[in-house]
Amino acid sequence: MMYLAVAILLSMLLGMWRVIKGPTLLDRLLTIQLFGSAGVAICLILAKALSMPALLDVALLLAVLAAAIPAALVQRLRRQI
Amino acid sequence: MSLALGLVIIPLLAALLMLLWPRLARGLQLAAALLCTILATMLLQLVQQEGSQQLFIGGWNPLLAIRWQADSVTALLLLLSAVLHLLVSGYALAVQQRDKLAAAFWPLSSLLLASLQALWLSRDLFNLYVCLELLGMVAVALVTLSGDKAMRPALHYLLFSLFASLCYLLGVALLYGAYGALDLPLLQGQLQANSLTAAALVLITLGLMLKAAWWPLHLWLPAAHAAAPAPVSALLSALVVKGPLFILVLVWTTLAPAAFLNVAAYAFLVCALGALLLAGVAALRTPYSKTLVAYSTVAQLGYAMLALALMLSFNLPVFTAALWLFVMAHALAKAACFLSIGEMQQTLGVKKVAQLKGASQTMPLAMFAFAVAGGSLIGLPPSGGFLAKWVMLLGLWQAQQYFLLLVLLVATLVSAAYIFRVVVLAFDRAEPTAPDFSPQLLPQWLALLPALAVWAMAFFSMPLLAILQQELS
Amino acid sequence: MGLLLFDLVLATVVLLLAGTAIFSRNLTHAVMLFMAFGVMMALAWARLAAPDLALAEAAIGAGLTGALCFTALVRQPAALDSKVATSLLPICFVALITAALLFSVWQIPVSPNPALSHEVSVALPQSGVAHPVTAVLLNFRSWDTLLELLVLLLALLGAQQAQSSLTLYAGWSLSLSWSRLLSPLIILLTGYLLWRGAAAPGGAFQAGALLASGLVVLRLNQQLTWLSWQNPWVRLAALSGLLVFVLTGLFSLLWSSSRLWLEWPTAYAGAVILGIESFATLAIAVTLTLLVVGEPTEERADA
Amino acid sequence: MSWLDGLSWFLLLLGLVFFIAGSLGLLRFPDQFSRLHAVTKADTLGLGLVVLGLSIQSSWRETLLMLLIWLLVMCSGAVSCQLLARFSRDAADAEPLISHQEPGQTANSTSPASAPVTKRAE
Repeated sequence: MMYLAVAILLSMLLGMWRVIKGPTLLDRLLTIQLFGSAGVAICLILAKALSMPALLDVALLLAVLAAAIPAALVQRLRRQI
Repeated sequence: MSLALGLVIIPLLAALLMLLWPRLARGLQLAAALLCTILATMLLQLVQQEGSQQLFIGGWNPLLAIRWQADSVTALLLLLSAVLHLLVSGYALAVQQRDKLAAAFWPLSSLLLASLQALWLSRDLFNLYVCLELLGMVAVALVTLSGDKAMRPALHYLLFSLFASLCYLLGVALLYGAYGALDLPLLQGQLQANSLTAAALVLITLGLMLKAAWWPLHLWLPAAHAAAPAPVSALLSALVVKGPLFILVLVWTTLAPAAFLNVAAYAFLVCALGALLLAGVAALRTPYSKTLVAYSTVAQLGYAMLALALMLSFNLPVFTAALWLFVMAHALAKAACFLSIGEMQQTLGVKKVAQLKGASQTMPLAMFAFAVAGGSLIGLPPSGGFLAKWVMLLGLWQAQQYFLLLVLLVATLVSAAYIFRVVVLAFDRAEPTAPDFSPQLLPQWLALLPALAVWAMAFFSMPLLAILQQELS
Repeated sequence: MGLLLFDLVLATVVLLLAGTAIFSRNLTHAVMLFMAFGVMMALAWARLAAPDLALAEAAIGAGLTGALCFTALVRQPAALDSKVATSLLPICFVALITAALLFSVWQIPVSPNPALSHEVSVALPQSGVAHPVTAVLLNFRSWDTLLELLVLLLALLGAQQAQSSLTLYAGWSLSLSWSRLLSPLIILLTGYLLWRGAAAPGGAFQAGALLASGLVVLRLNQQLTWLSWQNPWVRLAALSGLLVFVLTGLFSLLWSSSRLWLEWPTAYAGAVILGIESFATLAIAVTLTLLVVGEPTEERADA
Repeated sequence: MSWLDGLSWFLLLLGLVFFIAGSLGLLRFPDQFSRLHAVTKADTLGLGLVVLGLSIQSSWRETLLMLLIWLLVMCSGAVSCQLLARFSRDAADAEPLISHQEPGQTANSTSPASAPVTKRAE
């Protein structure tokens, strides 16, 4: 089970390259999105592998924040056109 | 202990109410300050009669709970901070219209008092960290009251303060990991002289030295204290840097294993000499009057370091007395210095030392307050500063440290030089034409009050020494 | 084996993110990397079987810090490149501290002092809650928690001195309805975390941070226009946690049998703790929201 | 029970494949909008498969919670995909203040809101 988590972690690491490379702001925001959903997946796997159901709450919190934060960021970053 | 509790809760509640109803702020401030002073006096009496008091918050046993302890040193410090808060609040009330003091000053200064009182009372390593953090946050918020020009120094102060807190917290975490307790009296004598303890103590000491602006780590202090409004500078220099000093003394006198004491004493001694001489010279060279007073704080803290170093290496009760006398005398004198310099700066509109020429004619009372407080900083009799220095000299004589006697003499000369630099200029009768402003009398009198208090310390030397000796016996 | 590999990869990723965030020349990149770092730290706490910390880190590190940093960032001038510190002195200082830490960490006993955890488990039945973390935070060491609430309030008071106005733009209808749709869910989840806190990981801080993120999203979409420090009711909400805490303490001081500060009678301890936590959640949420959103003076209603 | 376990592992591995596909898409796709699709769609599907795989091995309560999480991520993926795309489209019209192009290209921001800021930068 942990190898699965490692593999997802490595795929996140791959995506991280986009933050550095860019070239647009959207690409970087996308990486945050990726970290959100993959983080939820890893949290779920951890909850199973460590048999700690409390980690499901952490995953739920991460999911809610992954839903709320892009809406906030986009609104904050908007400019007058 | 309900007295001690009142000392913390009253300013805290007052601050919360001030934030809710800003209109009531000034009345609440004065009432809380008066009440705290009365309670602190009562607590001092109680401690003198019945010995030190203890409280375990929540009534749990010492391993779980946070311990409060009011011994005679704590009671004196509680009284000191309450009195200074009262005096500075009085000054702030008198000048708030003219100086356009921000409305946030009242709740913040009240919270400063609450967090200081909580710090003096606490005997728990983690609770002390929380108090330190609180103190740092209040101090930074108070510095920012000066507006945009204070943002940069305030931000530096914040970053240094956070880094220092982090160092302290790491040290505490190491100790907790190794010994499984946070309560100081429980940990007393438990620490073994191994490298883990050494690393923890080094981290704790570095953090606290940074917070207390001890000599090589003082770089944030002059800018921050000089940028703040006068009442704030007075509170910061007089009280805030003493909080970490208090914790440092607690840690090294109760916690540290005996094998480390000598090394630590030497390190503190080097820092003390650096502070006394180099920071004194820096105060002598700076062109701005407020920065001069701020550098003088760094230099004067050298005496406290020296006393701590001597306490650790000689174990003579005289040095403990000297340390706390220094703390009190410096707090009162420095408050008077900042208030009087701030008053002159506000009325005359000058920032540089050189522009204070002839100030003794235009603002005689403020200049008098500065001169009296400066006399205490130098150690001229009769004053609290003299008393502290005298006790220390006695101790040095007893311990036969003639070299340090000489150093103390040189340090006195340096501090005399920077104080007289201002005083001589102010008494210079250079410009006979009267300027076109009318200095207000009331703020000047209020600035004089702490100076008179430090003067009065000399007359209460016997009871003060008796209180401090009671602690040691 | 798999666990060890996971730990190694996670530690590498965390260090990598931290390093790139510090040495990134562009502040926007740094903030993004820092947010990713927050997610990774939450996972690290989850891996270390500390769900309380994982919840807090997820809410603060992965959520609000990002919004806070971006709020600071949009005030910066364009194309601002931060200078990477090249000064050797701080690096040496930090290296020294790291060395001291690494050196001493080996000497910490692997199994911690059993006296304290034994003490906690003995006292737990009298604390009114079943979760040891909550018992420590709101009963055994509630004085620390009270002061920490004060620290948060002070952060807001300090930040208020520095705030300049920022323009808020009306959201697209999509983001508006999304935030409205999300808010009942967030309120529900806040209540869940708060309620769970008595028996399982969760509690006032995590719940407050979550509620704050919901409030931030709504506020940024020009909803909740009354949410400002000028409004006395908002001030009351921001102070309510501390006020209730102190007043409950005074109440226990005056009316409980032993007359001790912050001592909750065993029979009512659970209810008292839940009450304090509810108000603390509200206070934390409002304070964090004001900290992130600030006091916009100018609002624009364009689409 | 072994075929259930086998199914669970199959789903988990399939989820992993989608996660990797999403990351590869983010890396390799030519323009930002296609990259947007890669992340928001592939990862959501990947999470869904992981949830399904895990729920075979879990109690019904945990399954319910995980399905709720998936539902949330699915909705938020759809919405934030839209939001991000709109944001990017608008930002492409008017150069954003936080620029990621060459510094010389920011000169065309003439709007009243951003004018004082650019002045400060000079």
